[in-house]
Amino acid sequence: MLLQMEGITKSYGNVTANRNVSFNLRKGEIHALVGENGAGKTTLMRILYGMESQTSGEIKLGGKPVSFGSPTDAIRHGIGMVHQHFMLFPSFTVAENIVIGREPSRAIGFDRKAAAEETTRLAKRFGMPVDPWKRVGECSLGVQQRVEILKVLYQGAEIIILDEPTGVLTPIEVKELLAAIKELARQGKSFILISHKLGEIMEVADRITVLRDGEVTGTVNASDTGEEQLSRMMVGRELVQLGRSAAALGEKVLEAKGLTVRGSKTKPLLDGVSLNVKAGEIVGIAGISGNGQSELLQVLAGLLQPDEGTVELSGQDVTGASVQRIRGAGLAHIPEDRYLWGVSKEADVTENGIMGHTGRLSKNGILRRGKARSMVAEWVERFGVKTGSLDTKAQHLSGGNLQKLIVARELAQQSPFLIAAEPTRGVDVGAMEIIHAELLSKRDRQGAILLVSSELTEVLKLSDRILVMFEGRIAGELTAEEATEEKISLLMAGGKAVG
Amino acid sequence: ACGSNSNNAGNEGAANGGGDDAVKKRIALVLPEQIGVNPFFALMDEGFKRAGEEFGAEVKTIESTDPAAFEQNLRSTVAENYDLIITATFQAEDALNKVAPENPDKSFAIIDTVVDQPNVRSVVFREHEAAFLLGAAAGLSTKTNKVGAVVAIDAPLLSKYTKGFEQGLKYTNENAEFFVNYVGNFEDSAKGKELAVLQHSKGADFIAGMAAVGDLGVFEAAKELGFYASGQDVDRTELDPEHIVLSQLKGTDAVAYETVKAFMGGTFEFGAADYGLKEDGVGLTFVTRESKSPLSPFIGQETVDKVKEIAEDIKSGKIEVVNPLAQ
Amino acid sequence: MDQLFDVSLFASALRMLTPILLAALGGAICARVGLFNVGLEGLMLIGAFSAIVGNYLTGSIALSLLFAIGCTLAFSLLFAFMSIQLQANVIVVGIALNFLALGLTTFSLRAIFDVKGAYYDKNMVGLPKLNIPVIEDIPWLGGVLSGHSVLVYASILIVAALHYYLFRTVSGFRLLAAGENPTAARSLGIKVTRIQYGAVLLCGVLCGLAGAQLSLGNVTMFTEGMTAGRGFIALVATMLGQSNPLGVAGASLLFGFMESLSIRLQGFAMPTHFTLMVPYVVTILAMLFFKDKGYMQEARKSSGSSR
Amino acid sequence: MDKLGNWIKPLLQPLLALAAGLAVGAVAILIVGGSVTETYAEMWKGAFGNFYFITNTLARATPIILIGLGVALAFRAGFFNMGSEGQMVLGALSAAITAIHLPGPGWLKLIGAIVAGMLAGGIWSAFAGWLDAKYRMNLLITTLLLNYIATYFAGYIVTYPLKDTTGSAAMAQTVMLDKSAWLPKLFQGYSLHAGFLLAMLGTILLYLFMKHTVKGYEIRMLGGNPLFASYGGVQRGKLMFLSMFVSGGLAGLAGSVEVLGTQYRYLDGALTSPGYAWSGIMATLLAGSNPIGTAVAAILIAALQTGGMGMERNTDVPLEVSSIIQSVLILFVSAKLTYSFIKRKKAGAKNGPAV
Ligand SMILES: Nc1ncnc2c1ncn2[C@@H]1O[C@H](COP(=O)(O)OP(=O)(O)OP(=O)(O)O)[C@@H](O)[C@H]1O
Ligand SMILES: Nc1ncnc2c1ncn2[C@@H]1O[C@H](COP(=O)(O)OP(=O)(O)OP(=O)(O)O)[C@@H](O)[C@H]1O
Ligand SMILES: [Mg+2]
Ligand SMILES: [Mg+2]
Repeated sequence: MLLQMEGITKSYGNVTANRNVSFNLRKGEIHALVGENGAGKTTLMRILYGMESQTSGEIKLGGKPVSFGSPTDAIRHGIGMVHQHFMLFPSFTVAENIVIGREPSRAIGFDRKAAAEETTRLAKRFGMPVDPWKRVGECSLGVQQRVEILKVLYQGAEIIILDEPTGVLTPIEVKELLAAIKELARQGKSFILISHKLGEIMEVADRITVLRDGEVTGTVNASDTGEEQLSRMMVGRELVQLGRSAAALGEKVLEAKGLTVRGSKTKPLLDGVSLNVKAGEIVGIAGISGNGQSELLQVLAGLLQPDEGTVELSGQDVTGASVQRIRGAGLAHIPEDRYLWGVSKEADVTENGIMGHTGRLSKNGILRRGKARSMVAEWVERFGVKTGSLDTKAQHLSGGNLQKLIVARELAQQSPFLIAAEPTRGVDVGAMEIIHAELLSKRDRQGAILLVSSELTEVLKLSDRILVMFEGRIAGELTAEEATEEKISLLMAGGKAVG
Repeated sequence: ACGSNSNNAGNEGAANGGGDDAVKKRIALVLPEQIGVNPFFALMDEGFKRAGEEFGAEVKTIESTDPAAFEQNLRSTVAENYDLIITATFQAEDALNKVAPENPDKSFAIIDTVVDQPNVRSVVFREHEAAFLLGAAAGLSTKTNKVGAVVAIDAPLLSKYTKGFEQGLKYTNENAEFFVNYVGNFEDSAKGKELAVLQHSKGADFIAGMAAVGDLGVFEAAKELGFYASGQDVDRTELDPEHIVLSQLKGTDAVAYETVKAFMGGTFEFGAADYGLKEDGVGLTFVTRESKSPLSPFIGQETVDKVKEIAEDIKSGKIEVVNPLAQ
Repeated sequence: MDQLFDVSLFASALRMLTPILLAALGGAICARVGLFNVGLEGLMLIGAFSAIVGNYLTGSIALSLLFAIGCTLAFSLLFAFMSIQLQANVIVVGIALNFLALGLTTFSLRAIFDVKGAYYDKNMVGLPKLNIPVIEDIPWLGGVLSGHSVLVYASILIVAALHYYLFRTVSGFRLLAAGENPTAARSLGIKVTRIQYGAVLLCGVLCGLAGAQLSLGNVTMFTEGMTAGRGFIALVATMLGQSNPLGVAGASLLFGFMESLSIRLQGFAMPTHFTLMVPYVVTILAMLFFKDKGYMQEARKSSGSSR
Repeated sequence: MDKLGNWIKPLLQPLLALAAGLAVGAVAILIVGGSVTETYAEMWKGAFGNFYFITNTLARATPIILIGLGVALAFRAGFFNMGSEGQMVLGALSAAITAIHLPGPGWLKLIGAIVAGMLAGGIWSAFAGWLDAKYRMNLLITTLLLNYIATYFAGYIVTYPLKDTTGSAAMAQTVMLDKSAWLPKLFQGYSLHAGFLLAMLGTILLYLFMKHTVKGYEIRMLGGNPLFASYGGVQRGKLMFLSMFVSGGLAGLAGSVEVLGTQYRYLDGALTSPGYAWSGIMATLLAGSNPIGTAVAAILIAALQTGGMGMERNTDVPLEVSSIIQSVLILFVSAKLTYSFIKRKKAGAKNGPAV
């Protein structure tokens, strides 16, 4: 046994994040760690990586007890971690990001050329191609993820912890990453993989440990289990399979024509995109991230001015209108990046909850705080948002719980049109189930929903119609019936529609 | 005390104090600024303290950081019941104009500006007369026919110096060119030096420092580049007689001393008095007062003699120096 | 116009900009590690004062420079301790240190020299002036470039050295990393706190030199509050130069030049108040060409994407 | 035991800071050979000794509070307004000019002057906001630079076109305002004037505004995360204008009440040399931009300053000692001492057995 964690308990005040957790890892193994949001996965890994110290329990490496005071200690013992949130330096180059901490040098000088060569060598050896001179901030998320892993490998890690590495990757990027992990495991590296996506876990993992409320519910071999069993172990109950009723189409709620955003690059970011969404349908947009989805959403939401084209919402021309007017015309919006657009981290749950609702919650410009609180309290209850209180700052909520709050906030708008961008990113299966059900029920109540997701299964599961974006254009349209993962993937990669 | 329109209630302050002999008279000097390097205040303080010692008064000097603080300090001394409260400069005018009428049975004195209140004695200087002499000396001495002045800020108060200087300069040397530059504040000696360097580069061989702390920068430039400079208020030639060749004088010490003396001696009068060349309240080194430093050959005895004559003419009223503030 | 743009204008600009440049470089280093140092004014003032004290105590220029550096180091250590260790708001610390420096120097002026306002001794020797062999004989250039105090030349070297340090060395690279993403840097075992301390102390050294240039280079005396707002100008130069040594040098140059020019403009029938405004107006105009990142990017950075 | 702990905890930090400040001050006092107890007694008397000194302190706090409130509002909206000094100066100048030239009865002059002062400060401040919105100029730099421009401009106005030629004419100042346009003193013979009531009113209004109005909510969100705010339909440009305008308006009001309630004219340098602007910014930062906290911090800072003056008046200890105490105290108040203290305790509890 390469690594043993025995009886690990970790308490934060009166919250116990890990309770008597035992976990072990074999050499060359891919060991998945699953569980609901807040189950204690990240905490356990932070303990292993020396970022937190356990309240009690023991860690043994190669049979010998070890204790890490800091990540540096862990790195020295061959443990590397790719964090749930990127730990990168966006303005630095790929090579710089990889070698940082152990830079090749000549005298006091930083030998950037050697760093680049080393990076290229490493990339080749582990089959993860990168451009060493490119700034990380300009790289796609998939490449950024690759950089994170290369960095850990460069540090000489034998045990690699990946905390939700596929959360933001496109299907193709996910495939590449999983392939790379498998290859590395074959070469003798050991992996601990945290993910909410049971499909990919079943694909790569050798063993799976399930956590629930800080405790281990079991460790199973991947070959002996299935997604249903895992879900049950995580949630503690059966999940219902959602059925989708046939669409009852109504009027066109959204009509966009010829939207173009030039940006500063030579190629336009958005190139003559036209689409419409009718009442009672969910239109899904699939595509590799960076192909104009973000720009499209920002234009529709009034956060970006299009250079050309028109947008009509509920019969009103809202081209270039302010966010306020567009929201007034009937828009709700689950943003793709919750920390960037969706919340103010320093503000509390109530304050984050009432954004966009202040009109209804005020009289003569005076905010009715009591009413606001009871409104938000109701959402917290209905969506099972785990929060200390309504006065907890948003930054102290886990991402999944924050997402539930945002979804609740936007659904409560009761608007005719909803943009749902990555509505379940980083959210556990239980919460995902709630969110999906809510979206479908909105559709059934004649809501028009534009769904953007990098999660193909999600797009396939929810959409009545699927548009695929490639290089700022709509590369193809498929109905729910004709769409398959293969067809969509082909369109996403720039191929022609085949059906 | 010439030209003062004496007030009947003149000796009230002294009389009041005389009631209880056991208690020493308490006199406060409340200054609107900090004394700092400002020789104007430093001298005043010195004269004030000396008088206090000599005439057996309990004296207290209070400095203020800013105008708001000054009014508070002034009011505090009233509250703390001083027998005489002396203050100074135009900066004290407003506050005194408020405080004096509110406390009609208190005695006040103000130096360097006039406050027209029945219980205030005002003493002012005619600096423009001394500046005239300085300008006249500069006009006679300059070889390049270019002289300069480095001035603290572009404010009316300082025009008494620049305009007086200019009048004197033109009086003795019709063709002389006069450069004026402003530092922008009272403390930046580095900038004072830059300005002096600049004026020297334009040909000035005599530069008058009128910039408070900035003067030190002028002196340093004079030493480095070998031109001549003058100082203010006290005899600055002592610093570097070779380059600092003149100093325009202002007898704030004498005024403070005299005020305390009059109060203690019972000759204190309310009303206004001004001190110019005639009263020896202002002056110029070598001309109205001897200096410990040797006279620079740049100035020369001949010039000194001529300027002495001019001084006499001013005293006698033959030459009329225009007070720019009175215009 | 000849009168405006002559040799002495450029020479004067060079002298004026040196203290600003040195302090601004210090500010830039601090900014690079995420500490916005509003205390440059105070640090510079301490430097100016202690240089004079050092000179008074030792009579040696080298020792007085060292003394000035030592004192500003101690002072910047206080800044570092308060803002890094005790997590105080950096701007509050900066402002408080400015007050403290003013109080302390004035107080010590009285305690050490028993004078108020200024200490001036005509026998005190300032920083040596260097005449550069070949350049001094070139007609125009010689007048501009030659004959300045050692620190004027040193500041130019420091710009180059700092540029090299930040962008070419390992240690500089880590400093940039610690500023760009401290959490990530920490997770890689980079001693962020130690780097921040180092940066603040380096800033202290530079401000010490800036102060020494002011009190022993530009003039040879100390006067109360003699920095006269130069620390804040340095702060502006830091921001305008985007904390890049070369950029900071450019911004300081602009400022020094404009200040010298504004002095000269006093002769040209413009009220003094307006000529004194010139450097600030021009700086604002210059900002038209140095666009800020804009709030979107700022926010993106500070809100941190959930990726 | 626990109750006592809870009660003491919030006071621990300021008390520690006070102790540190006084300790450092004591060293300085001893260096110049003063008596520590006597000096501190004088300092206390100078700040709060009797009714006279208390009102004195509050009078000095008045402009600091108003500036602090303005800065707090801008900070909350995410804008670092360092331009209070210029805004205050222009406000004061405009108030003075209006009070002098506006025809009509005294109350009209007074109100006109206050409005003009707030408008001038507000416009100057909003100008910086406009430069940011339109040309993406860093607000922090522009506001700093605009200070210099404003003070030189005001200096020019009172040195040349609007110079007071009555009295000795030696000062760069406007003529004295008509008595009818003076802000009334709150107590006869005391320096505290009605401006203090305005400051108190401003504090309460700002507190209520930030906490209970939609605009206040939007401003806080804008400061927290501007992208979130614009996503939610908050109009950044408009709100920036509004908050910068009000922020500068409060600084302008500070200048106006100084002119109308204390100096009765605009006097060049009278507002800049006391460093009101920096004191106000400091009060805001100390209080974490909370309006009520800002007012309290402003009074504390003012008390240190008036106390210092009292000390200088009645002892031989130089005034600088008070500024040393002031800065040390502020340094320690701003430090997160309790933060690290509590954290350390927690860490202890985590590792050791529960007590
Ligand atoms: N620093 C902390 N202080 C207090 N409580 C904490 C802290 N870190 C984690 N917790 C608590 O520990 C619990 C487990 O958190 P952890 O991050 O391990 O969850 P997770 O399984 O990684 O969840 P997710 O799937 O959302 O990533 C959370 O419910 C949280 O309340
Ligand atoms: N200061 C804190 N106080 C209390 N809890 C905290 C604190 N910081 C973090 N946590 C907890 O730590 C956990 C991890 O936080 P993190 O931001 O990594 O969530 P997350 O893993 O992204 O969640 P999700 O998987 O749902 O996206 C969360 O459960 C959060 O509640
Ligand atoms: Mg996690
Ligand atoms: Mg997560």
